[in-house]
Amino acid sequence: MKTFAELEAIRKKAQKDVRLRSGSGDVRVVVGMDNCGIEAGARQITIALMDEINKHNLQDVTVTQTECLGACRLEPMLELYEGEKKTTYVKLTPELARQIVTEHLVNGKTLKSQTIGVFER
Amino acid sequence: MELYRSHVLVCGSTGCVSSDSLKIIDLFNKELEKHGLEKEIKVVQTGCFGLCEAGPIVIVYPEGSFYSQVKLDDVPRITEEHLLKGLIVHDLTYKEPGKKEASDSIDDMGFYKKQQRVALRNCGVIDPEILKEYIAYDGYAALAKVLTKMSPEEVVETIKASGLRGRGGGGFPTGLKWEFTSKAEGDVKYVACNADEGDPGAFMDRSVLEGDPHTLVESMTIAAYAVGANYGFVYVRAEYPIAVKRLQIAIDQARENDLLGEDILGSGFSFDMEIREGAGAFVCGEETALIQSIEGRRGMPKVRPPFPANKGIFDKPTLLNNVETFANINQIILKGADWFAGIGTEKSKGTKVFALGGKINNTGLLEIPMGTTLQETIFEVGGGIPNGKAFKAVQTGGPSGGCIPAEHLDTPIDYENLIALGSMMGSGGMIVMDEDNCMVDVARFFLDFTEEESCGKCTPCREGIKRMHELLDKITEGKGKLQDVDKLETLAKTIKKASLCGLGQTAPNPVLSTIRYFRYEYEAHVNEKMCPAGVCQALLQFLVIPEKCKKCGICAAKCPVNCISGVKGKEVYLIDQAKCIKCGACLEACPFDAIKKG
Amino acid sequence: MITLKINGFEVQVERGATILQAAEKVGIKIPMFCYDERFKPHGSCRICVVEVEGARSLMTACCIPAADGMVVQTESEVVVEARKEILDLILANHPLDCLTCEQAGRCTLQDLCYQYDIEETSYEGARKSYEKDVSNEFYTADQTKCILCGKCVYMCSQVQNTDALCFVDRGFETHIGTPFEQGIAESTCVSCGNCVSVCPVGALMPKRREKYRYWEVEKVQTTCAYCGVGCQMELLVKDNRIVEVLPVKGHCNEGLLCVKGRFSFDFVNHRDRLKKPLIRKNGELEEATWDEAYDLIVSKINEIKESDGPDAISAFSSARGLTEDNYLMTKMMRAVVGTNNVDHCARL
Amino acid sequence: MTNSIADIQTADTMFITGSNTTENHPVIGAQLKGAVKAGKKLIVADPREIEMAEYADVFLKIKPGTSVALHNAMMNVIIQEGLEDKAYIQNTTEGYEEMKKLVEKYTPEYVSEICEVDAEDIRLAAILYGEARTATIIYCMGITQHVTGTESVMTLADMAMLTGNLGKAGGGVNPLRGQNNVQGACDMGALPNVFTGYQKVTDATIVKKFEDAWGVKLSDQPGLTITDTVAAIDDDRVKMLYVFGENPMISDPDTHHVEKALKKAFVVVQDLFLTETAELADVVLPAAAYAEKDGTFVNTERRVQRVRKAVNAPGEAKPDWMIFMEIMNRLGYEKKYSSAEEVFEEIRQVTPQYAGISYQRLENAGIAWPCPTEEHPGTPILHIGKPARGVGLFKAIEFAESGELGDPEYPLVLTTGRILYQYHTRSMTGKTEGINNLAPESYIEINPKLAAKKGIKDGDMIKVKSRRGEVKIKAKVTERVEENVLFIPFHWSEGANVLTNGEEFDQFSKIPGLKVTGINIEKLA
Repeated sequence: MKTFAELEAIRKKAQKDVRLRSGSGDVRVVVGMDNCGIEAGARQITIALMDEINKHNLQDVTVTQTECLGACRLEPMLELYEGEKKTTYVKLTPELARQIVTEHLVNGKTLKSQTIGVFER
Repeated sequence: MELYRSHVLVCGSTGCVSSDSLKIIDLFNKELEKHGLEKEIKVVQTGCFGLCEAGPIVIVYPEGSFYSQVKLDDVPRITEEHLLKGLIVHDLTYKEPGKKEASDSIDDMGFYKKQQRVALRNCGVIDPEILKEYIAYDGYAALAKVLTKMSPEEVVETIKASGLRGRGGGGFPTGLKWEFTSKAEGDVKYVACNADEGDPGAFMDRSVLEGDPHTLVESMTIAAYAVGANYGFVYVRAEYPIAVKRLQIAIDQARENDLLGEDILGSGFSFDMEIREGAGAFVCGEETALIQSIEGRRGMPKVRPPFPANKGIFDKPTLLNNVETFANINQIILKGADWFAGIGTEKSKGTKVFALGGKINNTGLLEIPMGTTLQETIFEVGGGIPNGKAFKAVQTGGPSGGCIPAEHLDTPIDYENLIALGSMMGSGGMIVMDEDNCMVDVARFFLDFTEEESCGKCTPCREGIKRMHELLDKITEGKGKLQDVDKLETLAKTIKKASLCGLGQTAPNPVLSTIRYFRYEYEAHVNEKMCPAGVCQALLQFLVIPEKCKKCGICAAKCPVNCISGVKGKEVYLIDQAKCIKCGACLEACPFDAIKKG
Repeated sequence: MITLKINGFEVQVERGATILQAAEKVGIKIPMFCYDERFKPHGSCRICVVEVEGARSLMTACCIPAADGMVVQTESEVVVEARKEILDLILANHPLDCLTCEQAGRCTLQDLCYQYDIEETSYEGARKSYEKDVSNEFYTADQTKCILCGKCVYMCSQVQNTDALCFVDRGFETHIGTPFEQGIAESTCVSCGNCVSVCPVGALMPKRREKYRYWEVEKVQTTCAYCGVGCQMELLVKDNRIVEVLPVKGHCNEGLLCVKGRFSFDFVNHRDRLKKPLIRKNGELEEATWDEAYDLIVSKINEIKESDGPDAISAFSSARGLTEDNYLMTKMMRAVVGTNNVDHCARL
Repeated sequence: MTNSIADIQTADTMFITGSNTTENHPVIGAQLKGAVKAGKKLIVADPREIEMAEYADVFLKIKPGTSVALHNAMMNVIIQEGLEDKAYIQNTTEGYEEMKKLVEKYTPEYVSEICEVDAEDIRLAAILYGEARTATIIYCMGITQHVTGTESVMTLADMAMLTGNLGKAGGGVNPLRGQNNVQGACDMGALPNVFTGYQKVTDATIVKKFEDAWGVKLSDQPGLTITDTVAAIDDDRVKMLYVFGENPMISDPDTHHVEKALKKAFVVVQDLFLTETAELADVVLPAAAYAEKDGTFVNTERRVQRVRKAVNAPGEAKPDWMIFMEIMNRLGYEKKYSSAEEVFEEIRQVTPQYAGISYQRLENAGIAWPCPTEEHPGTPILHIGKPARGVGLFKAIEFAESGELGDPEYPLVLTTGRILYQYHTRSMTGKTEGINNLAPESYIEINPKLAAKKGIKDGDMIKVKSRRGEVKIKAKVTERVEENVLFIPFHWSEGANVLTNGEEFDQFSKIPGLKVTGINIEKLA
């Protein structure tokens, strides 16, 4: 470190790494991860999500898991919270999970085909 | 740097380390690997979370789940359930006393709700051995601000305006100390940190050193800039190996990164520091004794004036503050004097860390705004008295603080209020006593400590504490007279008035305050030869309650000295007090509760 | 200059002067055990506490600087009470063996207990007990009598600069010892006895050659007869014998002596001293009268002057004699014998 | 001393050379250690690692007898570094250029070979001395007891003048006097060439003055020194010797030679004890000790101080002055003195430096001479303003090695001195049991390397030989001395002076070169 500017740059970067400890951010991706979810491949979904989020360096996104979301037949599934707004994606594959990241989280477009509403219909 | 979806914070402070927290970290890492989670979840070794009673503690973020008394066996479960599946393991999270259910998150816990963590802000939040984590939480931003935007005078003015007072004992205004040192004449000046935490049970300084050592490095650098010093000493007791190690790591990291040493971050200002380890004499917490010890002499207090601000280490002007005081500096610089002055009471600003112990549910370290009442501290943050016992007194300020009784529980905590009650802030020890504590015995207990730790230099302290102790022995042994209580009081007052340093001037506080608030207990000891709390062995009596005695003779059979007589089935049993050794075997043996202690 | 009031008297002193110095200026005596103007003030014994108006606790007169407008009471009730308590505490841990204690008559503790009417201690309880260190050739150290004023330690470390003595242990167990407690004989001690001179009680005492009480002795100030420093000292005399030597404060030695000046005075009283003139008869030195000795010397001088001239007589004068002795020696040789053959051992 | 004891402690830099201060002047030693603790700088030059060396910023463990070279080298550096006091040299001295020219060749590198010390240390010492605001020189017999002793003192004076350290507080050239009244004896003219107050016996007006004062005719021929006297007895020029309070059998060099002389002449000894010398006398007179008489001693800082009678003298012993008076009276000189004070009053009359001093003035504290009038406060610091002789004279002095050395049969260097516990020939200290327990016997200090070479262990008895004689003595193996240097204290009869040379003197002061003797040693079977 040689300058104050450098110190500030390091701080900006470091803050991302510890963001989790102030609790969840505004954007949360919650993966259903009970036995049913895991059997349906929820782990792979999580890994894909994490990988893609890392690629895009999305710092405000928290990935967590939860228990069975109540619709085991639609697993693997996730709920995406943006403040008050909730979108539920179902019947996911790792590729779809990556698309959710690139489309929904990066570009802000809902991946309609996999939302629970559209899917159930 | 990878992004993780979850952080597992494991306390790596002295308390938790001694109950295997380091092994817990290892096991977590192994378990994560087993489940292929090592790239998603990070295990972080942090400083102290404060609630040491519940250690070892593990907190999982982002949920903030607070796992207490974690055993190695618990680690696979937490990994599998919580980290893998996202299911909080409720039977392992902390259940606060008096609450039906465990809290899901640290934010819901009563222990933390009333707290406001300024000095301890990073303890239990960051990995103290990683500089970047400190930087992430605004580390060295205050130093940057000071070196780029403020003159030394402005720094001193800011600290003065904040109203910060020394957290080590006397509560001297920190800003004034800085001003005196900055104005003292001398080509060489020093900044020194008193980390010689000698009060038994107090560990706020250790917690900061173990949990957030960079805050000290940064604050001392700021102080050095303000007073015109270029070298600093941290006086730490050698009994704090983890603290010493982490502080040394922090110093080395700061040096490697140009945050310490020549020409700090190109500012032109230079400052470096070293650790001096003390041999753990209580009196070395006294500033003049500490200075002597740093100079390599026997730690004995010296007369002031001259004050360290004018003639300190090697007779050079020296700014000496303790760890907790320094730990407030960065925040004051960053958030402003007004912010700090907005916390607390009129004369006592900011927050204060207390080490809560004794008969209390939440034993541990807590930081509360000045002005919080004793009641709130003990019953809300501290979770009250265990086992439904009644509160009797709280002793604040370490071994030479006074005991404050229940009628003063509504007192807002600040420097002046505690002194008015015959106690003091000290470094922030807070020991709670319940109905089972004998106050005479309590006073004697504290004198055990101060008698041993008196440096032996001045007559009243060296000889007087010994005599107070002997008088208390006499009283607790039932050999005291009423004059002895008066004598004790006069002697205590003389020691207070005539001793050389803070140790002697405060050591009589436990005696004086207990006489002041619990005189009846002393009088019971000398007049009635009884200890109302049933603590003083020599005054204990085991008595058979005739109405309850079923004449079974079990007590007589259990008595190891055969001092219980009676005729089985015919006669109520009787204990011969002259022969009784007060072992209590009869009390335990009696199936009918017919034996009482009194 | 600073103006303050002590016991109602107005005093003016230089800035930096202590309350004690101010009090001395108006002739007010303040008791003390541990004070010595040659040390850095250390305020250990606390017997010099005085009341300063507005101060939280009592102040030690020996080390607190006088301040402008200060109002001081040196014998107020609270001060006297504190002093009595301190004396009581000291006495509780000090043997009451004044009847046989050799320091009696020179003991500050004795004097102050008399002044403040402390007949005995009001405390019972533990007393210290240490084995007396008699390893030094000239003095003994009895820690049982020590009141821990620290003067010996500071004398040794700050004035004599030998660093043989130090404080050992803490609290009630504190006592004076040598580094690593090896005893005085094994320490760096140079037996100067300057610690002994400042001990206010009987803890450090010279090993006496004979019995004497301090009130029995006559004190005569003189100049040391050893090296050229010219230390000022007091000879303590009883029954025409020197029994002890004490340093005198002020002067070039600042109250210090060395082992020779302080302890090596036996030669004066020594049985081998010459008491009568001796004259060699038949190869042996035999006692003679002054007249016989003078006659022999005078006749020899006259005889040699006659035969070989005055320059055949030579004299060695003495660097250990008085100035007056030397003067008359040189006058005798020059004016009466008639030669400049007089020299002394300045060069040796 | 040019300056007072109190004053030398105020110097920024102290240069102690040839003085084992803590042992020989223990009280001054203690005070100087205190000054170092208080931050004063200290340079020590000595052949032995004495206690003061532990306190020194620079310690120069020089070969015995090489001080002149060291001082020249220090001056060389001071001039090289431009640290000389040009104004002082210009205004108050003469002979500077000559001295400057001479010291040019005494570079630290050159002198490091002579003194056997590091050149950098010499340079550092010179700078410490030269740069100091005030610097004082403190020396003792380690400087003077050499054949070049006077010259060595002159080079010290040169150094003080060179840096303007003369005639000011904290400066000066300060010899420490070894005995209680060397100063007084010198002041009283107990020297063959001067009357009291250093008034020359060769000066006709002075002689006239004393003839008037004393009412007799006086010789204007300088007399014999102690060492001259021993030789003069040898060749029959001196027939009678009056020894007052001296013990030349122990204190003087070449004991065998002294003994021969004492046996030959008619000897009167006046002393407290039957000393080794008194045993050889024809008449022995019992004298009173210092505690048995009134009078004065003059200390090393020229301070005249009172001696007071505390006890009566034993038997028929008398104060020395009274004995001299009675002999004078019997020789026909009628002057009578009823007290020492009366003698002092006469001293005042004939001694300008003492004119203002009286017993009454001495009652409370001593007075340092010169004190010309009753109103004069005394003179703790000499040469203030300008040197006493008007201008200070630089002396350019070449280094010359002692003639004692270089004999292959006696390749080792013996040096001598005093120790803390004993005094002079032990006639006083030797009477105290505790002293004898602490310092019971004579010994020789020998370096471990030399000891190993010769197969000598600590405590072994060894034989030490010089051209004058030999002694058997106990070895004390210590790093204090260098490999080729040995040390024997001179207090004991089995001591140094059996070996020392009584015939090689300093040409000016007639001091023998006691500090350098060529010796050889061997282990006794």
